[in-house]
Amino acid sequence: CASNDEKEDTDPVELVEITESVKLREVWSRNIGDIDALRYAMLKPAIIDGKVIAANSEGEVFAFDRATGKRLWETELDQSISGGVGVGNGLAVVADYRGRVVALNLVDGSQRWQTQLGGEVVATPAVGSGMVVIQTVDGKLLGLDANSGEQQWRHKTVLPVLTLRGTSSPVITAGVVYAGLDNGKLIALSASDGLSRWEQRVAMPQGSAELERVVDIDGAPVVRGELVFAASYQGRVVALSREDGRGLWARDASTYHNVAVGAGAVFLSGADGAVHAYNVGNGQIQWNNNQLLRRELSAPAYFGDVVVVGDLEGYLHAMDPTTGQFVGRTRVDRDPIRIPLLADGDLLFALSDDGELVALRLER
Amino acid sequence: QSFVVNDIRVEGLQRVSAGSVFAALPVRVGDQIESLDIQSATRALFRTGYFQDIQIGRENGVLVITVRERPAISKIEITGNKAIKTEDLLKGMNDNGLAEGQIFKRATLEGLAQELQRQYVAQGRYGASVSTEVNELPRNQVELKVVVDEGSVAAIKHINIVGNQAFSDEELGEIFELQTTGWLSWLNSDDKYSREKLTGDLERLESYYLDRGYLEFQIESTQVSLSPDKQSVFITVNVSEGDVYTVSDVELAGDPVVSEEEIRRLLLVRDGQTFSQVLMTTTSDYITKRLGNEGYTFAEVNGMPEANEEDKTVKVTFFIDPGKRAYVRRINFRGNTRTSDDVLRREMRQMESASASSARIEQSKVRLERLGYFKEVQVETTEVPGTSDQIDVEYTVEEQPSGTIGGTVGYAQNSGIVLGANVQENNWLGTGKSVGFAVNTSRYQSVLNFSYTDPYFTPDGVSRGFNVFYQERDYSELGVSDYNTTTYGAGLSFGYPISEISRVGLNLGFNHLELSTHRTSVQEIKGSPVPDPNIDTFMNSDDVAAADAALKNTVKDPDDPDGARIPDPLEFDFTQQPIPPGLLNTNPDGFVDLYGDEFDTFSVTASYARSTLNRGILATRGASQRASIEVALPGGDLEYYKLIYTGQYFRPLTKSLTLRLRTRLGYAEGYGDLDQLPFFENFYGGGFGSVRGFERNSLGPRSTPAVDYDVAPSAWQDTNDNGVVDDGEVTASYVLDEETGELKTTQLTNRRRPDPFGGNILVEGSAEVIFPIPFVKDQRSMQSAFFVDAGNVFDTNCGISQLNCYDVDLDHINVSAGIGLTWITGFGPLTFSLAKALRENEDDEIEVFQFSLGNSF
Amino acid sequence: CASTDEEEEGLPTGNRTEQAFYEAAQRQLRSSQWELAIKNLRALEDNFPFGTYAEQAQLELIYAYYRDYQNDAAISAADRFIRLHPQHRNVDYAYYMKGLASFTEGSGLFERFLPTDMTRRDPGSARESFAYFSQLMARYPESRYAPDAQKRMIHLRNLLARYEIHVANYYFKRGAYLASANRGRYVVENFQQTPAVPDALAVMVQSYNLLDMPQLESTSLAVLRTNYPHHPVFRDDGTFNYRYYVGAKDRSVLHWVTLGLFEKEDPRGFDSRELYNAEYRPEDAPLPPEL
Amino acid sequence: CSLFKFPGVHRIEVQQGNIVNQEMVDQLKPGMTRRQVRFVLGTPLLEDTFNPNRWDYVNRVRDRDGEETQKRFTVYFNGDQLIATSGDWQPASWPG
Repeated sequence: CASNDEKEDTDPVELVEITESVKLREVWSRNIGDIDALRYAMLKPAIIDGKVIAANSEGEVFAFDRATGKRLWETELDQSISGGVGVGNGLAVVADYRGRVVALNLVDGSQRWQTQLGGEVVATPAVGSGMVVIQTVDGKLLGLDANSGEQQWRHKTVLPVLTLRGTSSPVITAGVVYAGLDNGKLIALSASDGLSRWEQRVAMPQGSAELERVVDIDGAPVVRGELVFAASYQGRVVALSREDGRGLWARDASTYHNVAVGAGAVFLSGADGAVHAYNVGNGQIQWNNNQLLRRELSAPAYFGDVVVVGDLEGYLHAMDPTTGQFVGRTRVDRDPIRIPLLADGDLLFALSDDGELVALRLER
Repeated sequence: QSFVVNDIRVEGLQRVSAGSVFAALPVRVGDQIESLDIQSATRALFRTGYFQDIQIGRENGVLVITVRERPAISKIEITGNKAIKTEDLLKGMNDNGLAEGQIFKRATLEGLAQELQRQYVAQGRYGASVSTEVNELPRNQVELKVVVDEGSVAAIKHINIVGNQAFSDEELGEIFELQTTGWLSWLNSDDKYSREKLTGDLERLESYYLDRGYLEFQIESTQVSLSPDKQSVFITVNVSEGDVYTVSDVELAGDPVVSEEEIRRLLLVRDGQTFSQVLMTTTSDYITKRLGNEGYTFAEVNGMPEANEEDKTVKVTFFIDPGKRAYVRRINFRGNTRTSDDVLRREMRQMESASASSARIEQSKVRLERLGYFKEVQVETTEVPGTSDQIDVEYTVEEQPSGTIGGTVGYAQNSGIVLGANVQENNWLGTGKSVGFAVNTSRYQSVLNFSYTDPYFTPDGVSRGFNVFYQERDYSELGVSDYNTTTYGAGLSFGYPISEISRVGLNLGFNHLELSTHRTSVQEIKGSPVPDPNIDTFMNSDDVAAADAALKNTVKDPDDPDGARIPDPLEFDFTQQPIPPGLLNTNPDGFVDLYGDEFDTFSVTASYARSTLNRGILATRGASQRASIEVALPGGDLEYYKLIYTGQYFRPLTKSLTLRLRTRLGYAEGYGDLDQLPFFENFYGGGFGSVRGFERNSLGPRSTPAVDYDVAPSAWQDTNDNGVVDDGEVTASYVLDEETGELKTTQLTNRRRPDPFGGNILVEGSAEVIFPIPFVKDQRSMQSAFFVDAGNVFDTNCGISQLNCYDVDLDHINVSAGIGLTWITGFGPLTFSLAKALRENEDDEIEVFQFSLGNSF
Repeated sequence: CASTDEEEEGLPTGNRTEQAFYEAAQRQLRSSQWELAIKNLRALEDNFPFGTYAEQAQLELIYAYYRDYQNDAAISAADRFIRLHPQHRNVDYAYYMKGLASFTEGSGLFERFLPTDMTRRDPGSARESFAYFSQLMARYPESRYAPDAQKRMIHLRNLLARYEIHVANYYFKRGAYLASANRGRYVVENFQQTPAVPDALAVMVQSYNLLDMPQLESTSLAVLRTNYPHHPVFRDDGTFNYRYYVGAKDRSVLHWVTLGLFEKEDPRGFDSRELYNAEYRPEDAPLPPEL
Repeated sequence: CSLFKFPGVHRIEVQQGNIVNQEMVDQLKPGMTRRQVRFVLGTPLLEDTFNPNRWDYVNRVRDRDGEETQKRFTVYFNGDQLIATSGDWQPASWPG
């Protein structure tokens, strides 16, 4: 005899009517093949030297001309890919579930080196300062020499019994590696020898049930100037000083994506589907947009002068950075947009879970 | 300021009895009390837990206690729970004092909601949420509402083992109980994550490697992660295999009690062999068992591997600690409320006040199971307090019906009123003796038989039994070859064990049989056609029609004075020729013709039986076989011998499937002056316990129905000229069929198919796969199986006219396949079977569904 | 989700006061409608856990379960009463009923109709019942139920002692004389004043004789002779007949003719119950005491 | 049992009592307490009610063919002290 009125609050909310004041125009799109979304593979494309490098789960890596989408080269590896694409030092680096890492030459996609790590990789490798840094699912950070692929150092952390699927992709800036961990901490290591420079707790596990104590940082940290921003699940979003990790500000938040920084604000797409904006200086809440609840939003991107997020039905929503009001919406594909968006100058790149790689331009 | 209490009044009681307040109050009427006592009284009343607020005041000498009772719970409602049943939840709440009528405490409710949440997470239901609601009701009562949203159980989408080179992911995946969602997951829910299952799987993974020499195998880390929507679970296991170790040498340490050489024979671990943990632990078990047999039931043996990293070898040392020799003080039995104590005790191989032997204790348990009186037997040894070397052994049994009880009162259209009672009880009044008696009468048979066997005529298990029977049976009603028999007789049987698992038997029997045949008895029993003495002429078949017509118009007989009418000689000129010798079947060769119809026989049967079955009824392991030879001794009217062999063999295929092979072979032959097996001793086949899917006893040779010579009227007289033949005056003659040159005959019975007659050779076998019946918890009294039966009845000297009768010939074997079920009920084993005949001979009668009460297949 | 009427059946109509439940239960108890009485008593307890009738209802619930052959339920109801009201005036009734509920002799369907000798069957429930009754005797020696409990305890002790002798007789047949001696000794040491003691002493004498331990045999024989001179094992001249336990001396002719195949020659062992066994007739269970 | 012997009836071996050997017996010293004797010889299976001061270690075996062999060893106590032994074994170092 129980009534089931409270059933609907688990379905994605309906989209509201909006007046479009801006248009996200598709410039080109290519289908690059199967993306293993079921197992949350992280196949984020990368842009370097005018080229867009993208990889699919079957082991194929493509390079397209950034402006026209013309395919420049394609390499087929005899392994799957579950973490990619790290670019830098003339290399494009991918890795798979069994810990095999392959580095290709950016210029023609030929293989530079290959190595075997001891862990599953579902994050994008970081390339910089002559090093390739990869984080495995069980919390190990491995530093490989960019030219040879030999492992130089290893940093281990002990993780809680239960974590969220997905691992934070490390970021290398000025010889320092910043990486979020599944135990809710942000660490900074020196890229060359992996020695720890500082370590800061982003979120504190609370509650007695295992589930309440999950505080993963699954989104990549974002470095802007002297600050580094990170956000955790069921925890907080923080701004820390890049030098010594001292906390500038922190606000309660829950997300398993990276944040975006722009227009004096930090944008965050919450696990529950709400989008928040915090003042970059003091973390004050500037606006919340609750019109996309439970639509499994992707990481936000600050592109042109709008904030864009993707959702589970392949829509891209553009919002005014200062008010959070919708200013534009376009549908890129039938399948979800889970992989983080990529803003690069005048083009915005999105990769759907069905392998549709789309480049868009902003039109007033 | 103290005062004397001359009365106590309690106000505000609604549901608590004044009695329990007074009982808890430390103050009595007439006490001298002051404020200190009042405080202790208040505290005492609070401790009862019934009251929220207590005021104690004084009204000129009267102690006034005003209380406000804590609300009692009037109703508890739990909604939305499926995985954890409401009764369990209510019981959980009841145990912590939250039940209808109890005092409501909010803290316990909160604690309980959290405990429930934890239970759901433990079941892998991460998405579950539990909320509680308390609403006030009049008369200081509250109603509790617990709303549960169980969410669905997180399914495993990805199990990834990293770092394994020696074995492939598929190979390792198979040892895991946890699997990713597959097409059978809805049934066995193997894709539902739970921490215990994962720990079990990791242990299995570790022993898989240790059993194959990877002594240094390590599970470095295990990562369990959950998808944001809490619906999918991802498991990653990082392993480092290390190298394969080989055994360098094997040592024994401690006191081996028996000769070292004998212990060495038990070693499964040998030099040069790849190290294997399972071989090491199994060896330790073997040595422990061996010491147990020597009386050292407290022995402890464990193998210690010492690894040598350089050359990747390992030295295995077995430390043997025999402990003290143990003795059994007393053996007790539990659960035998029907079976008498000595019936169990006589199966014991272990004595009281004797050296304990784990082998004998275990063997005694198996012997109890083989009795077939018990559904389950458990054995437990407990140390006698105050001694370090004495144990008591306790066997707990669960009795089950061990016989068949049946009664039939009814009317069946072809057998008339049927009255009958039969009892076959193998554990008569719990005395272990088997008693059977059957009385039933119907139109076609009346049976009376009594059998009695005492398995322990002597303490060593020499069994002695006897049976008496009287039986009258009319087979024509039964649809088998039209004859009746009256038999009576008696038998005396002995049997004794010649080893732990095999017995020999000897039966002496006397049997008197009287046969009476009918005209319609089949030719094999009573030869036919039988010539009619007063017919001595025959005529050609094509004259018959004309003769019949001619006889119609008659004329007066000129030379008969009173003018009898005779066939008109002009038209009636058929010649009835005399019968040449050899045309008539003068020497019928039916059994009765050759050997008469009354027989007294003395028979001796010797048998050998060997059984290692694990249970008396519905066995699942072991094998059993029985061979017997029955000889009807010379001097009796019948001389024949019968050889019968039955065997069955069980072999477990998987954890739940068992293969059962069964065969029955029979060969019988007459000897001396009997050159064929008496037909009533023939083997029959088909139906339960034989080849299912075919009617009972219908396989093999058919009988030839009785026939009689065709007769046609060849002359007659109608003296009184009324058109009707005078009585007795017809002269008839046989009819000759020109083509065959034989006298024509017609079949007497009109049955479509000739009746089964049996044969002197029986060949039968069946292969079954026994599977557990789904959705049934107590499998101990049920057994179901897919089966393929094959077999047939043959005969070495088939009558020329017998259909379906062949000497042993494999391509005449009948085959059927199907599914069968046996259920042990209070009335005896109830068996069903559904079978499809795959190969049959043209005359066999198919019976797809068969059901029977009394004999298990 | 309305409650069906058959759940209501037997419950008092009109407003459900404590009084109404109790009276309905009393009527049903008197007319031995045990199920309905149980339903009412439990409803009374649930709704008025601390009412005036609560304790009495719990006592009557034990009685109702017992009469309804729900022995385990009766025992657990009694345990609950003892736990809730340890000092209650009538708590001895609860102890007594626990003993009665496990005193299952003659209550099972099988034993009632078919002649079964309980002394040869599973002694487990007899031991349990004996333990419960001895708890009652220890705590409340002057309880009104003590006399009947005492009688039942004696009967149980005799039953347990006789069981030991049956086992000893089997071990004679088996030739395990140490086992039979120890079974005899167990009776002498644990079951004094039971009618099985004379047989136990005879068993010990016979066993020691077969083990040819003359000193041990003589001491046991002396005790047997002084206490039980008329035991059937003694011949008229008072000597111990060592063939007594084997049984029938004078074999019938049939026995010789059939070379011993016909008659079963089970040794008779010792069973002098006719001589020493006090006949015992169990009484019906009493109603719980009025408050 | 019956006069007619069935050929080859399988009988079971019936063993009774404690198993004692010379090595155990040699460890006995006069004056030992009951606990010490029990530790050396094991718990006696024959402690007669009416003869508390002696423990009998009987070992009797009737093998499959019915052959009976019996060995006996008795220890005597005065209170808690071992004073004498008798039977099929003699403690080697027993004084006198």
